[in-house]
This record gives sequence, structure tokens and C-alpha cells, in this order.
Amino acid sequence: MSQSSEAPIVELDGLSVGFGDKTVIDGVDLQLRPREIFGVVGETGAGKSVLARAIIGLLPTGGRVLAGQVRYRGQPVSTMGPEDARAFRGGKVALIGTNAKALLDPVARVGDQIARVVRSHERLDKRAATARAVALMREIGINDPERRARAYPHELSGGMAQRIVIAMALAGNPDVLLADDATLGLDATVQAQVLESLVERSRERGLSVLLVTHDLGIVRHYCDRVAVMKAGRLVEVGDVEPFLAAPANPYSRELLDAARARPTLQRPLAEDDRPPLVSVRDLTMHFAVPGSVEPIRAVDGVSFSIAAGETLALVGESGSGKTTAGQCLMRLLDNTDGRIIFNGRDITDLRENAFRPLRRNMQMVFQEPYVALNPRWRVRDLLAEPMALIEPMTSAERARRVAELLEAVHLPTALAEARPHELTAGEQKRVGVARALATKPSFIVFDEPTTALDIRVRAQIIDLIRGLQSQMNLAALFITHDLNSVRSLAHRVAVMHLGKIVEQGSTEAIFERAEHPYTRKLLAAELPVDCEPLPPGDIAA
Amino acid sequence: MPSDAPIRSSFLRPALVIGLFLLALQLIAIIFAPWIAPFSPIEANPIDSLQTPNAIHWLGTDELGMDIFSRIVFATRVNLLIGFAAVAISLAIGVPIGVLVGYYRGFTGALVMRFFDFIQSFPVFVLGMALVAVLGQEIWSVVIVLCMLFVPMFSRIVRAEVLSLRERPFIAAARCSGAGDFAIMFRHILPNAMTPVIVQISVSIGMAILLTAGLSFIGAGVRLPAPEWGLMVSSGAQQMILGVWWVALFPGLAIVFSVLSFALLSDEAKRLLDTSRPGVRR
Amino acid sequence: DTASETLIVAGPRTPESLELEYPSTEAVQEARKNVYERLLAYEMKTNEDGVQVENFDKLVGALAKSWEVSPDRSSITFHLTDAKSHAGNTLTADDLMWTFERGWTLKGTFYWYMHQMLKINDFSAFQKIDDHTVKIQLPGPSPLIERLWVNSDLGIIDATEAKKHVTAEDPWAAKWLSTNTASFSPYKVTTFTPGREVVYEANLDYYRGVPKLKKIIFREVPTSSNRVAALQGGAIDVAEWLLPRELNLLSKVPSVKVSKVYGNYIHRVDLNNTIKPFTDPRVRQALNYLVPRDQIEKSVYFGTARPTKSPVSEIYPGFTDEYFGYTEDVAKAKALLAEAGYPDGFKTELGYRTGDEIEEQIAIILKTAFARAGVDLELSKLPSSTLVERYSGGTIPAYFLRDMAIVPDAAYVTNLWLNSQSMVDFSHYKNAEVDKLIDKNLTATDEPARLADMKKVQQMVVSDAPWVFLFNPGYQLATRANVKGTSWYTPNGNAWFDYHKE
Amino acid sequence: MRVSPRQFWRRQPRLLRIIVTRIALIVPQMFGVTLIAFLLIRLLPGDPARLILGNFATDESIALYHQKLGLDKDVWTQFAIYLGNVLHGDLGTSPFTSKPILDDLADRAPATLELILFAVICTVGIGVTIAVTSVVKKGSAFDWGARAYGFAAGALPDFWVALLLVFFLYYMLGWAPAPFGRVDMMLTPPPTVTGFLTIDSLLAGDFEAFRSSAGRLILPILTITIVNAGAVTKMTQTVFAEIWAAPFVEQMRACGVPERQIIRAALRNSLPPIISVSSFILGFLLGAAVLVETIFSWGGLGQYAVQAVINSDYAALQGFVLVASAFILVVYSIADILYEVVDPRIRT
Ligand SMILES: Nc1ncnc2c1ncn2[C@@H]1O[C@H](COP(=O)(O)OP(=O)(O)OP(=O)(O)O)[C@@H](O)[C@H]1O
Ligand SMILES: Nc1ncnc2c1ncn2[C@@H]1O[C@H](COP(=O)(O)OP(=O)(O)OP(=O)(O)O)[C@@H](O)[C@H]1O
Ligand SMILES: [Mg+2]
Ligand SMILES: [Mg+2]
Ligand code: NI
Repeated sequence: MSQSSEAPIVELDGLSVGFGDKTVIDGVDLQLRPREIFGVVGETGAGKSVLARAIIGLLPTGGRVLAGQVRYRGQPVSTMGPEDARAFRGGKVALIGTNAKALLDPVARVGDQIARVVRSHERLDKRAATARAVALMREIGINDPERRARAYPHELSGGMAQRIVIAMALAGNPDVLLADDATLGLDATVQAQVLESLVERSRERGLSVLLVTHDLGIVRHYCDRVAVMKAGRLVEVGDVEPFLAAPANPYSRELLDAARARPTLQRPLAEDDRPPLVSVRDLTMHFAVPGSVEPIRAVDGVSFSIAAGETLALVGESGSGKTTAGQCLMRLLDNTDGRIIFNGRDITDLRENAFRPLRRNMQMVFQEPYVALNPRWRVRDLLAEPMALIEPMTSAERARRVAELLEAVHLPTALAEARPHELTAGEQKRVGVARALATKPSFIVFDEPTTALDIRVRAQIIDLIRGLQSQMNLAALFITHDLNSVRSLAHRVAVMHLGKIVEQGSTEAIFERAEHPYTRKLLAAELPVDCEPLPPGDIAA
Repeated sequence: MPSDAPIRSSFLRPALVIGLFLLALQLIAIIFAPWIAPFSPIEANPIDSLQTPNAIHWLGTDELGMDIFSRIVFATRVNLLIGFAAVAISLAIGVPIGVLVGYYRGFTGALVMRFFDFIQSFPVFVLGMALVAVLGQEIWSVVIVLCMLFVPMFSRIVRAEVLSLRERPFIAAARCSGAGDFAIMFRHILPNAMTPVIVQISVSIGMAILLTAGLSFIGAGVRLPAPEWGLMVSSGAQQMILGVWWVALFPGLAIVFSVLSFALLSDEAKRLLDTSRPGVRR
Repeated sequence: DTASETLIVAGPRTPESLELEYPSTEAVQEARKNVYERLLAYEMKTNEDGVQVENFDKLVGALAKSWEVSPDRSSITFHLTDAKSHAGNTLTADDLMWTFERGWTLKGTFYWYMHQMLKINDFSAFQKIDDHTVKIQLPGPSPLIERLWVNSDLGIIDATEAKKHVTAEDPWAAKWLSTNTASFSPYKVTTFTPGREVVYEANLDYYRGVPKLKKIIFREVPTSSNRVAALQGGAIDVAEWLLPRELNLLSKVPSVKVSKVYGNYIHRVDLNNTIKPFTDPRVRQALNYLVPRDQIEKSVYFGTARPTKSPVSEIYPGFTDEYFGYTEDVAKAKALLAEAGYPDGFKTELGYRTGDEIEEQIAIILKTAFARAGVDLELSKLPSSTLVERYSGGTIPAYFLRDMAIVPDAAYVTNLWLNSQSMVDFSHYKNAEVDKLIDKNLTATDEPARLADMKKVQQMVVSDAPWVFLFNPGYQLATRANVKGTSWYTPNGNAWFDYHKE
Repeated sequence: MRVSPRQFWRRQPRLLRIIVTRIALIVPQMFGVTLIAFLLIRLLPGDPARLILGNFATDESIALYHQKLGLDKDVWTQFAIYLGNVLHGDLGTSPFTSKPILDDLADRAPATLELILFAVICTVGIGVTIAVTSVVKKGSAFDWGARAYGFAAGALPDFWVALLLVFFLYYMLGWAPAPFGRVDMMLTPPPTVTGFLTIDSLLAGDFEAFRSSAGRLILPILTITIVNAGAVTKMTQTVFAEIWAAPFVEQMRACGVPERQIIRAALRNSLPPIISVSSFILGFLLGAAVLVETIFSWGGLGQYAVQAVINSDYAALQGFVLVASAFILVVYSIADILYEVVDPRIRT
């Protein structure tokens, strides 16, 4: 699909960008041709975002162009006067950033925000601009755009907010779109919808798109050409198909392999007639919303059970109630209704003091690794805290135990003295796991242990849990929306949707013979690197 | 690892240097007052009244011939004592109240907060005058007035922090790890709630100095002839319009520099605490 | 033209009320002087500074054009003059009777004079003889039977007008009269905004003639230096109650005139004679020996004050300073203290009034001066209400008091402050002999004998030293140079009728 | 279907709900304030009767006077009577002005309000302008100046600044009008309509009075502004700087929205804290302006309250506390309402 004959719209010529004395973009040459969709992949910190911002001439504070230049249709961006530069941004090249909610003015109606951009590039009165905004919103696939235009950002879902940002980007009629991880953090299903309409719009309008992403699946599905970025350099640039078939660069190959890894499914445990370790019946958790009559039904009559040594995966999109269910299990939330039986004992109505001794047997690894660790405490103290639940220990014993735990989660002993903010996200997750293991519990709730991590770190964590499973005969509730990790860890899977479990079964059964339409949609939204693209309609439905 | 660079460089910031310098001056004045001050700070010597600044009386004399420089030096003791005492007492009372009220939100807590609202909405100086009228014109009365203002302030700050901290996942995690209410409140939450409090401490000392001066100015402060900056300004206030400027000017400057030093230190404290403040490392 | 007929006066505070019966503050006394007219007056004379002052030896008629006192001095008959009130009503005996009955019922100032001083026990003492004649019959003789009626506290209300404002709950129109005037005086109040201003307008029918100043605007300017600045700047015509230092400054300004009178004020430190160590006269004497009077006179008063050498005002008949021997003598003071058992001194509290700069300064000077004999004063600045409560309740050992006795009579004065029966003997001074002499002379009518007795009283009091004698601060008024006619009366309030502008 | 009161409530417009909620809160708060103020004020030492009666006090007349003031009854009866009177709009009569306290307050409130309203407007206007300029021109000399000012202003005692201004601008240079009173003593104040002399004199067409009253406002307002604008500057700087660095500002820039528009949008986002700090300053000044009032002989509420304390004038002090609290509550409520109105994220 590449049109190599035409002159490039945007051209990077030996561009280097630095922050202080650190070079972040290092001599990048790149040409963006008319009407092409160009993918840029690479791990965190590779310089993808900085690259996109360099193109639009708006480096983050402290950033400097060290060498080279960016040209738009031959004209160097750096030579534009302030007014030209303003008109250029949004009018010629538009940027779509990560985390759309933060990109919207929280106290302005979204329609007005789009109209504001329209009026920045065109002389229009307010009404005409608003009308244009509504039209753009409709174009980008927002239902009932007239009403939505009057909404404030906080009233929108993440996917919708992302569409608004796309509409803002399109509002100035640019030739080039720079989409910087535009769908990061969205649910797989929503991500697919948003990307779909973005690409569709671009093709319709004949725009060039620079699609920055982590996900090779996305590249495979949408891009014409791709560049792999590592530490500020483009290590490989080429058409997508040959690249996927045979990446030339070893780093590219490594990335591709990690993305392709498709573990074998866990077999279900052999049936036995012992009572399950954890059993949950009709668990219900409603949150009263101040000022509203209707409570949020976060968990709405959920039943499942987990046998000793078994791992149950709880999957479902964001907000479906997975974390809430897990926290009810740990009695961090007082469930509205339903029973929780642990090890044959009904723990539903136990008071905190009575329940505390039981905590040594049930632990939880929290979703956000960082915020679940007291920022003022050292790792040593964080790990020692739960030990008070077991038995009195001398400080020497405690220190030894801390060392053991760190080893168990493959962390260097030296980290015992560190504070949480000195750790990387992967290390923080591991400290969380170690903390849960400190009391040698028989049951752990893992809440999204792999999200927001780089592909390679993700694999390490999965390995770690897998190891624990087999060594300690640990029962686990494994909450995630990363289907790949479900494959490698779960014996059984429960699919949650809007507070209810819509389908439950062995991992194999769910992945291969899903019955419920929602399950199928969830599975389909995964954009694998190695299978045929699905017809778009199927996803957006 | 926390990079040492920003912290070290922030020690050289001019604001910090000025703040510490001014603080050091005050400490010197407090400790060495009798040696620094050339005259007695409380003895009237009417023969020398209202002398313009000169070689003997560097900053002049007031209506009763008391040496303004000596009084300013000695006043440092009074003013800072009041400031430190008020803030220390308020911290000791206000912080635990804030933690409890924030952690156990209930009717009592709401009542306490409403009471604080009342106290805080009461015009400062009228409250001060009334209290000093009830309690007598003592240093401790002024301290109590200030505590009435600061306790609600510290409680509020702590409470606000606690309210948000108690919902943070690490509290749930601590509970999972078997921490009881007391441990959660005072071992987990409190240390995390202290940053704004620490910043506020310094600000409050400054406020205390200003308020003490204001109270003295309207006659609800310490007892004459005790040297106190506000009182000194007040004794010169009347004459300002008649051209006698030095009596009010210099003690006022002392107030400004003193409060400024604490403001600067508070700002630097905020900055220092901020650098070690959590930020997810990617 | 109106500018020369309008006088703008600035004072520290506006009167609290126009009521005759209660407040007895300086501001109220001044208002009364202008909005009420009394029955009798003293003849005026010019003092050495050109100020009109009262000649206490010669009484003249006011609203009473003539009067008779019975030979035993136990009854007095007033014959009224033809006076017109602000409302145009003519003065009659009914006005007097209503005013007297009102005062008798309200138990305020009037009652105090009649009951405490003249010993009247029943209202029947007041009799209307005819429309222009009223007689007052005392149970016994009184030396004060005439002189009391000079006080402006005993002004006569225009009853016809006042009765229009009587209500069921308020049979004496107390509410209305506290903010309005109905009388036969030279001025009436047309605007009464306490805290801000009071506007007086002339009574064109005033019986002594039309006031030269048609309008007096009294503005409250609490800070004395602001009054100085305003006077210097020509924004006001008269500045009342300035500090000596300021008067000293103004006396050098040509456009301003400062008038001084050594009036009837007594400024002192009252010692509570029932609180240790002031129970011992030697301690009280010692303190009197410690006062640096010269220093205070120069540096605080700038020569506007004179030391008081007797409890009786120096301008009043019967005054003597011959027993006063308290010079500044530290050695003597120390000796007295040692004798009294306080060789190392003692610690005590000295109260003064919030906002009174003079007292504050003297307090600090006294602190330094007393420290020489080991007497450690703790200075308490107290709001006036608190100070008054503390000294009237007897809970403060020492405090400043600046007071005056309006009636120029030594027995009256000493009775007020030194008779142990008096409500305002706040120092709780008690000397049986003094009491006896005072009581006797409240009713005795033999003037020479009275003067002799009062001399004895002064001698005893000075030697007992119930107070720390300080100063007669005098009375001063600063005006623009074109304001003429300064006068002074015992209540220390200005009578604007005497003034005019050139 | 029957509509439950709750649902009915939910259906009302947001603004109405906010306002009604606020007003409903004021009533119990005012009751609490009345009660606490009443009890606290009874603790004040001092006996007004003595002060008023002076040398003519006798036990009899003092008792009579206490009876007149109602001081002879026990505290709770006094409170009940007082509350009843307050509900009927009667705050009592001050023995020190002989006037109904409500009249006294009504007479003095405009002086204070005129001063602090204009002062707050200047304070906020100047504070915000300085802050915004310094953030937008970060690192410039202006920015440094603004920062230094933000610090220094917080350290200035207002009474001292007032004195310095009087000394320099009035005594030395003679630029400022005399620093006592709200209007030249020679002039007759215009007839009272709003109580604001500047406005009343304009209404009366009396330009001399307007010039004089506006002139007299200069020094006190300057004092308050200099002292308090620093706090506004500092606070706005922090908030605005944070918003100025927010992704959405960057996004607007990336979309080519002109800078002026971006500043406006960012300022709009900084409004809530600016509103609360303004309301706080307004409430604070009601009590704190007493020092400035004293120096400029302003004759406002603050001075009235101070006099009331000095005289142990219970009724007047209570009246002041009541009116001050009501004022502060109203200001805070308005601020809360505005706060919620400008921030659509707050759920009601
Ligand atoms: N404002 C800044 N100041 C200093 N360094 C920065 C700044 N912004 C980015 N960097 C550095 O530039 C490098 C590249 O960052 P960039 O955000 O472009 O990475 P990325 O590839 O977009 O990563 P991600 O996938 O996490 O978005 C990183 O090392 C980062 O630390
Ligand atoms: N404390 C709370 N108060 C009110 N609503 C809540 C509360 N906690 C969760 N919710 C709501 O409950 C619903 C389920 O939330 P939950 O965190 O369990 O989802 P989740 O499946 O874990 O989502 P994610 O994948 O994003 O973690 C959401 O709509 C959420 O807004
Ligand atoms: Mg990025
Ligand atoms: Mg979750
Ligand atoms: Ni009623």
C-alpha cells in the first residue's frame, strides 16, 4: 500500500532531542508520506512521545532540539513565526495524546472545546463552530452528538473522551495526525472501536497518520509501514508485512517474539469431592451514590468457588466489578448481600477484630502496585508488617524472613532498605506479591498483577505466580483483563460483565467454546499479531 | 533511588539562605539579648524620650525614653516564645483530633468540625480581645487565643489528608496485613499526613507573630512594659501622623523580617518534602 | 455667614446618651452642659490665661431668676425666669415638678443628690407653690442646699414636650430622652449618631440670648493625634482631650490656640487599703515618697499639670497643701518599707485603662521608680468596664483613677472618695475620725467651722496616704485661633454658648 | 407513579438544589452561633452598670440598672429571652449609644462593608493579575518580583503598613487625604441610601462628597490590598501554575488555540480556589480590618466591637457576633454555591 513515489509531508532529518545532557532522540530520519499510516513501536521510554511532540514543535519543558530538523512540506517547522506555528498546530499537523480524560478541559463542555479549536483555525461564529463540532462528533461515531456536546468530560467514558480528542484533532482540518498511544488504558473492546474509527476517518479524509503504540497487534492490523524505536533511535523502518515476517533487527525480533508468545492453556484440576476452599454465593455489593437514589450495583449476585490449589481467573472489562468482588472477599468492603465461606467458615459477618487472625490465610495483591504501598515505609517494614499475624518473632528472624521473601519474588536483598518510590513498577508489584506471601497464606487474590507493565516485565510476573502456584499449592483468584495471562495461569475462568458473572468454565472451554456473546466480544477484541484481521463490524457492534 | 542532586542544590537557594540567616539572627537575639542590648528594655528614662536614631540610641527612643533597639532585641524572646508555644500546643492537640475526626467520621466528628467552623468564623481580634479580657493580660492568654485559631487549622489540614488517605489502597493493604485501627491511624496515615502540617508549622509561627503583634496593637496582647514588637509599633502609632516615624518603623521591620524568615523556611520545607515526595518511577 | 456660625469639634468619643439620669462620663457631661439648663449658676470670672471660669464665691440665677434659702438652710424656694424651650414651650413650675418626680423615680443622679446629699427621704419635699415658684424642703439643714443646683446634671426638662413621648412601658420617656432633647438650653441635638457624630443646633429662643454659634458639629475622632492633625490642617475648629505632648506641639503653631485651666481633676493611684501590704499606712506613704513627680511633670505632662497635695482640688474652697510632705525620697521610702516589714519590697498589680496613654506612661515610669525600693509593679491594661468592676469589687490592689468632684465643696469632695460609707470610696479608706468630720460637715452650715474641720480631714488623709497622690492634670482645649470665648466649668465640658468665631 | 420527595428533589435544577441546601444549612448554624456567642460573652468580666452610673452608683441604682438590662435572671432565661427578641428582630439596646443595636450595626456596617468589599475586589484583581502574568512569563523578572512580593506581603503587619502609608503619603508627601474618617469633616455626608458613601454621594449628585469619600478610601484599601494580595498571588500562582502545566493546556496549544484563549480557559479552571480564597479574605477582613479601621478612625463594625468588649457591652457584642457570623456564613455560602457552579465535577 505504500506510495513511495510522492513527496513526503513530514520529514525528519537527523533529528536529535535532549533533556539537559540526556539525549532522548538520537539522529532520527523519517519520512511520512501522504495518506499512509505509519506505526512506531518500542518499549517505554524509547522516545516515541518526544518524537511526536518534536514533529509538532512543542517539546515538553526542558526539551531542546540538539540537531537536525523537522520539515512540513519542505518548510522547517522551527522557522515558523509564533502565529504561523500556532496555525500549523492543529491546522496542518494534529496530535492525539494518551489518556484523553486529562487532555480535556474539565470545566468546559466538550462541544465548546471542539468549537474552540474550530474557531482557532477558521473565522466562524460561535453557532457555526458548535454545529461543526457536533458534525465532527457524529463523524467520529458518537451517538446523539447534540446532547453529548453539552456534556462535561467527567461525564464521559474513556472511550468517548478519546473520540472527543480525536474530533478536536480533526477540527482544524489537518493533513497529518500524530496518535501517541491514543488508546492506552482503554478496554480492549473499546480500544478496537476507537482505533477503527480513527483509521477509517483518516483514510476517508486522506490523512497521514503516525501511530505510536506498544502493541504490535495494532501495527499489524492498521499500519502500512512501521518503525521500531529503541533508546531514541529508529532501529528498523519498513513495510509492515515484510517486517512481521522477518524483522531484520534483533531487538525487533525480541519484541515480536514476546508479543507472539502464546502459552499453553492450564488444564483444569482433577475433580475431587473436598469442599472448596473459598465459596461465594450471591455476593452483592452496592455503593450508594451521594445525591442519587439508584446505587451503583458494582457486584450484583455473583457466585463462584475455588478449590485448594486452584486458580480462578476473573475477567471482564474495566468497571465490571472485579476489584470490588475481590475486596469483598478480603472483607475490605462490607458486602451488601450474599455469603462468603472460607475454609468451611462463614466469614461474611465477622467483625474486623475477629477476622484479623484469618487474614494470615487470605491475602491480596493490589491492582495499583504503587499506591498499595505506604510511601513512607521501607520495603523491609512493609514486608514485616503482616508477620505480626503469624507469631512473635525476634528482629533477626524477621530480617531473615524478609530476605527469604525478597528472594522468593526474585528481588535483590538490598531493596529491603528502599522506599516504594525508589522502585520500578515491576519491582513494586513484586513487593506486593511478597507481602501477600509473608504469612504463607493458602489463598491470594491477585488484582491485575500484569497491567500497566511492559511486555517483558509482564512475562516475569506471570512466571513468578506460576512458580508459586506449583510450589505452594496456592489457591488464587486472578483478576485481569489480560487474556494472555489468563491462558497461562488460570484453571478456570469466570467472565464478569456489569457486576454479574455471565459465563464460567474451564479455561479451555471459555477460550475455545465461548457461549455468551459478551465473552466472544471480549476474546475478539484481542488484536493478535498472528491471525487474520476480523471484519470491523464485528467488533464495533 | 532518590537523586541527591536536587536536594543538595536546593540548599544553596537564596530563599533558604536568607531564611536561615534571618532565623539565625533571631536565635542570636534570643540567646544573647542581655549582651547585645545596650540598655534595659523595660526601664523608663523619660529624660531621653523620643530621641531620633543616634550614636547612643541606634534606633532612637520611644516616648518614655526606652531604647528601641534594646527593646526589639529582647522582644524576640517574647514573640518567638509565643509563636513556638502556640504552634507546639496546637500541634499536640490539633493533630490527634484531626486524625480521629478524619478516621472515624461520625456525629461527634461533625460536631467538632462545626465548632471549629464557629471559632474560625469568629473575627480574630474580637475573639482575642474578649479572651484576653476573660483570661487576663498574660503571655499565656495570647497563646491560648492563638491556639483557638491554630487547633482548628491543624485539625482541618490533618483531617482533610486523613479523609483522602484512608481511602487509599495502601490502607486496605495494611488492613490485609493485619494492622488494627490504631496502627492504621498513627503508623500508616499520620506520617503521610504530616507534609502539609510541617509546611504549615512554619507558616503558623509567622502568623502567630503577626497576630500577637495585632493583638498587642489593639491592647489585647502582653503586658507593658514587656518588650513586644506589636506593642512597640502601637506605642509609636499615634505619633506617626505627627512625623515621629522611628518608634513604629523599626519594630515593624522586626516583625516583617521574622515572619518572612518563617515564610521562606516553610516554602523551602515544602520544596524539600516535595522532592522526596512519591512519584511513580517509570 | 454659616461657616462662622458653625463650629466643628472633634473629641475622643460621642456621648453615650442624652439622658440626665445615668451616664456620668465626660462626654455626657459636656452634652448636658449644652442641652440642659440648670436653676442656678456661678458668676464667671477671667483667669490668668484669659479663660472664663466660675467664681465659686458668687451664685447667680439661671432658670431661677431668684431664690431664697431659709435661714436654717433647710429649704429653698425658686422663682422661675421666663424661658422658652426648643419646642417653644414656656418654663413653668410643672416642668420642674415633672423633672424632679422623674429623677426621684428613676433613682439615678437626681435621686443620689437629693437622697445622699440633701438627705431627702420623700418626694413630698418638692412642692409647687405656684406656676413660677417651687419650694424644696429638706429634713434638716444642708450647706449644699444652693450649690448643688449649679450642676448641669440637675437640668430641667421641658415636660410638655417630653410627655408627648411617654409610653405605657416608659412613663418617663426615658427612651426618647436618651437620644433627643427637650429643655430650655441654648442647644438641642438634631443628629445623634453615637460613635460618629452629634449635631447641636441653637435654640433661637434661649433666654440668655441667641447663641452666636448656630450649629455645633461634634465628630468622634478616637485617636488624639488625628485630632491634632485635623486641627492643624484646619479641618476642625476645636480639638478636645489632647495629650500634653500634642498640646506642647500645638502651642507653637500660630494658627492654633491652646487654653489651659488648672481645674478640678485629681489623678491618682488608688490603693486598696484592705489588701496587703496596703493595709499598712507606712507602705502607702513609702510609695508616695517614691514618685518622681518632677520627672512626670516634665516628660509626661509637659508642664500642663501640677502635683496634687491634698485630696481636695486646689481650686476648691477649703483646699490646703500645708500637710503635704511627700518629696521624692528613696531612702525614706525604703526605711518606711523596712519598718512595715518589707525591707526587700513586694510585688503588686497596678491597673490602668485601655487606651489611656497618660496612665500607661506614668505606669511605666512608676514601675521603674518603685523598683528602686524593690516594689515590683505588674502593669495590667484593662478595658474600662473590667477595671471599674475590679476596683469597685475590691479585687485589684492598685489602679489609676482620674476623677473630679463637680460640687466645689471640700466636704462634698472628701465625702465622695474618703468617707468609708461612700459607694465610691474604692480605696476602702477608713478612718473613723475622718468619717465623723465629713458626716458632720455635710449638714453643718457654719462655713468657717467647716473649713477648719476640712483642714483637719486633709491633714489626716495626707498622712494616712490612702492613695499615691499624683497630679492635677488640668483641663486644656485646643482651638483654631479664631475661636474665642473659651470657658471652663467644673464638669470639664465645654459650653458652646460661650464661644464664637471671628 | 408517585414521585417520592427524594426523586422530586433530584429533578430540580442543579443551581436551585445547591442554593436551597446552603440556605437550609445556615439556620442551624446561626442558632449554634447565637448560643455559643451568648455563653462565651457572658464570661466576659466587667459590669456595664458601674461604668454607666459612675460616682452616683448606689446598690439600689445598680440593681435597678441590672434589672433594666435583664442581667438579674439566670443565663438560660436570659438566652431564651434573647433568642425570642432576636427572632423578632430586636437585638437589644446598647447602654453606650442609647440606640437599638440593630440601628447601631446598620449604621456602621456600610462603613466596614464599603471598605472591605472594595478592598477585596482590588486584592483579588491585583493578586490574580500578578499571579497569572508571572506564571505565563515564567522565569522573567516579573515572575521573580511577583514571587518575592508573594512572600513579603504575607509578612507585613497591616497596621504597620497603614502607619507607613500615612507617614509617607500623608505626612511627608501630602498626596493622600487625611487619614481619619470616611469623608472630610467639613462636608455633610450625603443622605443614606446604600450606606456606601461613594455610591450615595454619586446618587445625590454630590461630587465633592464623592471625591472626598473616594479619596479617603485610598489609603485603607491600599493597605489591605498590599497586605492581602500577596496571599492571593501566592495561592493563584500555585493553582494556576499547576493548571498551566496540565495536559489539557498542552493539548489546546497542540490544537493551535491562541494563547489568550488558553489563559482564559486555565483561569476558568483556577476559579474554585480563587473563589474560596476571596471569600475567606472577605470573611477574615470583617474581623481583621479592625486594626485598619482603628488607624483610619473608620467608625465601622470592628471598632464598634472593640468598644463593646472594652465596655462589656454584652448586647452590642452579641449583636456584632451575630451579624458578623451571618455575614460570614452568607459569604461562605455564596462562595460554596459559586464553587459548585463553576466546577461541574462536584456532584449535588
Ligand atoms: N519533560 C521531560 N523531562 C525530562 N526527560 C523527559 C521528559 N519527557 C520525556 N523525557 C525522557 O525522554 C525519554 C523518552 O520519553 P517518551 O515519553 O518519549 O517515551 P515513550 O516512548 O513515549 O514511552 P511510553 O511508551 O511510556 O509513552 C524518557 O527517557 C524520558 O525520561
Ligand atoms: N467506593 C466506591 N464508591 C462508589 N462506587 C464504586 C466504589 N468502588 C467501585 N465503585 C464502582 O463500582 C464499579 C466496579 O468497580 P471495580 O473497581 O470493581 O471495577 P473493576 O472491574 O475492578 O475495574 P478495573 O478493571 O478498571 O479495575 C465501578 O463502576 C466503580 O465506579
Ligand atoms: Mg509515550
Ligand atoms: Mg479493578
Ligand atoms: Ni413571634
